[in-house]
Amino acid sequence: MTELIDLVLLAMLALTALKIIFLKDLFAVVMLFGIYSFLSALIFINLDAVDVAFTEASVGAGISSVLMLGTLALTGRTEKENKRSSLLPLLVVTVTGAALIYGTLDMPPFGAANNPVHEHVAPRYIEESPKEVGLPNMVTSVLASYRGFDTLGETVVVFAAAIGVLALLGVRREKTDNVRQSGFTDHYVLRIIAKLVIPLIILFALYVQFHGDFGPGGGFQAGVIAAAAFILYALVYGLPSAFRVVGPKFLQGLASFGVLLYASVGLYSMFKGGQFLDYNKLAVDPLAGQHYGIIIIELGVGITVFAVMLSIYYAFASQTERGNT
Amino acid sequence: MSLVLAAVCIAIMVVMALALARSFSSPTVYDRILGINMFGTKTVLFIAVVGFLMGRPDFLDIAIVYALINFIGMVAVLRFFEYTAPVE
Amino acid sequence: MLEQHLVALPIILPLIAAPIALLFGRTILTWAFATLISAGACFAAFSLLIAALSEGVLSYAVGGWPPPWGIELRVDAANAFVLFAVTALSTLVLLYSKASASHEIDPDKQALFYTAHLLCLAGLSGILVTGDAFNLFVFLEISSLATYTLVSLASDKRCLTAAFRYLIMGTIGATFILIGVGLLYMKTGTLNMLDLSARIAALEASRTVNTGLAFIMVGVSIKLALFPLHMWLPGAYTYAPSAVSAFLASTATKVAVYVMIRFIFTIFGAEHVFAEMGMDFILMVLAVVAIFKCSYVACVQSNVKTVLAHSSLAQIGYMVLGISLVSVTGLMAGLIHIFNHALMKGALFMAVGAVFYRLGSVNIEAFRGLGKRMPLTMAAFTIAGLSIIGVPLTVGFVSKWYLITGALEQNNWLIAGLVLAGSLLAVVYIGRVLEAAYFKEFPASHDSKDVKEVPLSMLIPMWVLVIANIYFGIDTSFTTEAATSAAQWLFQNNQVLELTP
Amino acid sequence: MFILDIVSSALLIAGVFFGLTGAVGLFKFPDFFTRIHAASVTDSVAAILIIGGLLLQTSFDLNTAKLLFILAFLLITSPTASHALAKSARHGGLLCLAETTNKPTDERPHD
Amino acid sequence: MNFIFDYYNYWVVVFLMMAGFYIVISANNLVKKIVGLNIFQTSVFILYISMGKVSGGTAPILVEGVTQYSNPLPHVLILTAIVVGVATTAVGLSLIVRIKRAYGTVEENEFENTDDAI
Repeated sequence: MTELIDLVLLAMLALTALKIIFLKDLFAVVMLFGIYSFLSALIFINLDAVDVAFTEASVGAGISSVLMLGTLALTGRTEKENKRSSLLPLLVVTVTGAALIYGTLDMPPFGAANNPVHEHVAPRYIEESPKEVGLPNMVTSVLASYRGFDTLGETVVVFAAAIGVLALLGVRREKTDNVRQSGFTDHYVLRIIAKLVIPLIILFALYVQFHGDFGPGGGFQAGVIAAAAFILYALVYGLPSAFRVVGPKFLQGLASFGVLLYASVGLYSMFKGGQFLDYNKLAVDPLAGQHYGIIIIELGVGITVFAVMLSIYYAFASQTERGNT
Repeated sequence: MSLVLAAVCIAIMVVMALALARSFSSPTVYDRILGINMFGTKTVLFIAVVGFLMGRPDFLDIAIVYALINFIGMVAVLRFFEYTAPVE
Repeated sequence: MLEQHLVALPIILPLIAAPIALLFGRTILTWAFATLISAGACFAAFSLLIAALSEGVLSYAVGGWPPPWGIELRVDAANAFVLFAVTALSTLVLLYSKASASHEIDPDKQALFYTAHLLCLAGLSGILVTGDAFNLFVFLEISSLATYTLVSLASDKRCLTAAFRYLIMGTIGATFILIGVGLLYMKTGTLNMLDLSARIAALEASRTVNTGLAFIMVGVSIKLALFPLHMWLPGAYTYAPSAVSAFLASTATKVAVYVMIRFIFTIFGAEHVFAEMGMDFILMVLAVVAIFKCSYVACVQSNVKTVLAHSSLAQIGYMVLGISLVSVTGLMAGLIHIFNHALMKGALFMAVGAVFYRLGSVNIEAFRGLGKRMPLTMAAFTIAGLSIIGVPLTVGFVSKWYLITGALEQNNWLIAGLVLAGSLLAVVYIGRVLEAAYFKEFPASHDSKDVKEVPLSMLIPMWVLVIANIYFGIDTSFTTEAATSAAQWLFQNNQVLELTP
Repeated sequence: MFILDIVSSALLIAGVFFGLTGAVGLFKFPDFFTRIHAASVTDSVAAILIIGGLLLQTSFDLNTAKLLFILAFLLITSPTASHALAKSARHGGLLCLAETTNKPTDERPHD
Repeated sequence: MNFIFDYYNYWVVVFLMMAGFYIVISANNLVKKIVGLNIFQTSVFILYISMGKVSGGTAPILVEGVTQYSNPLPHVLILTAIVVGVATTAVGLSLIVRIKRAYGTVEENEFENTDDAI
């Protein structure tokens, strides 16, 4: 069954990718990219990567698509005809693809349990992490503890993206009362439903944040979902109203605070005589230390991601609203 | 029971494929959005069914995320679509 | 307590400082803080270099998890040497940017500029120090994202397209590296570099590993702008703010060269890459083509920053040539050139930035008569330019000397001759600028009162680099000792795996 | 237990049936507003039936609550989205079949 | 036959990667280039996740009575990579917005005259 689903989904993905190559309507391209993301997330579920599916669905289909749509609103909808020959790109792609196919011929077979990948490092994660780290979700254990430095890097990447977007677009500061009322002013049903749905989304984000140790989810996904709730608010009620709820300046501070919260765990463990990010030293009992450490760093990740995603959206949306008034 | 679930799973995939086909080639741009919306809601159901089929129904969280993102994406499409000048 | 964490300090200092720097309200505070942090990282890197030279390898298990399960930071003579060059240049460039950046960058965005600089520094240090192949990708992306931001901060609108091109190429390169690392992981099941090398050596010849090697080499070549994949570099260096050009030209590509050295020598093993795959020949041809093609292009440009950017491409050719000689001397020449080129290109870009500061243009026309108007700046440019050419008593001579020695050791007269011929082209492109500066009259149309020496805060870092150019050209003991022991270390293939898998 | 399974299967199959009819409707109906009608109504029915069928498989734990949450969420958002889409289409100048047949065809907005 | 079943997944993934890569290098519109970049990266993610799958295994979240789990390490790596991808996308898109304001176009062939082709 798994193989069948896998095959059907891959076929749909291939068709979507082909369609995207030939479409000139960029709006449709972005929407199909959303579908591509959804489909690949389905593949991730089917291949047991539930946490990844969670992230891909909320990031790829959610945030990325929304940002692309916001850009399109400024840059126009159709791709112009390309007069250059497509022979050279085709050649490059064929050579690269052929190299990869050549590389696959020696690969360990798909799904076999005795592949080197499953026999060397991973067994310790699977067998020992419930004892060493004490969480049922091994992905969270590896992410937050064994490879916690990667995750710190990931948080900093998100922070760097915020720096980049702010440096490029900035968020204009202006008085909120002389701004044209934007948002869906005449979609009454949408306005009421949004009011109903947003608290549910935030509730769900909190659940994802604190349930990530036991099920799929964690700080990153929770941050994205919470940001999505505010993005929905800004979409429906307009940017000025959203600025009144959470201001852009406050978000900048919050983004820094999240990274610092994460890093402070590392510094504290150094202070306690361990290595950087050694959670065992956070409490007398190593397991309890791991638990505290993971909760705090997941919170840091969640805060940073929430703040960054929302301020990136603000930056784009304020450009769009300025560009179209 | 798992036979029924498998059959349901395949049938939903057929519906998804049809919705995808609609969004590939459609008479108006709104039909495209409609196809994509339908694809999204069917995906939610698909994940729910697959969760039961694989015996790990605790992954329903992902179905919730899909439902949320589908809705938000839909609103965003409509919102930014207002801004873009219609083609031709 | 700090000695114990010395290995981690050059990364985590700037990493933690970046979000703090954003919180300062005033630009001058942000600048002072960033400079202080960079100096701290430089000091840590220097102590690391001393420790690595005396003790060999320093390893640090982040999170207390032993490798390969956790992430390992690993410092040996080679990366400590490059790390010291990077952090030192970062500090000097930060000192320089106080006047330069406040002149060229929108006041609202200067705090973001210093934050991005710190992030870039953290990323570069991370790439150098980490011992984990995937962690390298993460830090690569931190530094790349910060670099795109830095490049796009200039006021010239052409910086935007340059940054975008850089972003597209850089991301393709990073994705290629990701594919390559994935293929290696698939065959070995590990990500730790040391563990990878042991397990790859144990494997029989495998197409998957070879494909992984190819993808990593192509990805890294994009990042280091090796000849056919260099299209992003000239635009990015030309249109970026002067301080950014100086920083990137002297550090970013050097780090990528080190990554290439690391993948070739510590992961795949020189034996496998060169003897079995013939990579040395490919690299040597590309390097020679890069030296001549890019030096030639540099000779016909009118924008001096573009000239220097193409000269950088040619100098990268020399470094790769050193690697492709497959000998301790060749590798040592490559490593020493990483350090030396950072010194000369940093000084050159700073001098050009100083000209831009006063004249608002970096066209070769703008340099007319500056020998009298801005004597100190042009003297710095001259000395650093002579160093690029490879005149004795400068660092450029040292690197070329070892490069030629390395070629002659193998009786490869052709390469030795080509290196000398490449230097002649450098005479042409540096000479054109010097001719304009010293032998042409200052145009009367300019308002002559405004054209004078730049502030001391720009001159001092520039002259520190110039003096270093001369000092390390005369007293070569420090650099040659460090580079030789680094090269010998990289060539030792009997590194016993201290892990118990 | 056996009866529960049968009821559950029946619900699931009925749900899939409605889903399929909706998808066919996407292709077969003549204008956009009839198509959106076909899609959105069957969407809701299919969601109720399929999730109802799955609910019978759970043993009243967290999963039941999640399923109910999904159902509630879909029932709120799916019609809203359809409504907003139809409204936007109307604002964008899309006409229904009865209106277009009375007018020259070239006024009909195309994609 | 076995051969195909062992590798079909990787082959389709290679096709997807190359489709994305092709869009990046051939597309004329900068937004489409970014879409292509995302497709390229997403396909690489599928490659990683494919190698973590164990047939008959289940998601790496501990449950009673299950001993066969898929490999959690690729999942962790890809979580990080997805975040990196979205960060790059955000910066790239904001560059596009600025390019549109500075040049009035985001089509690659319209830059050619001014030596700014991307």
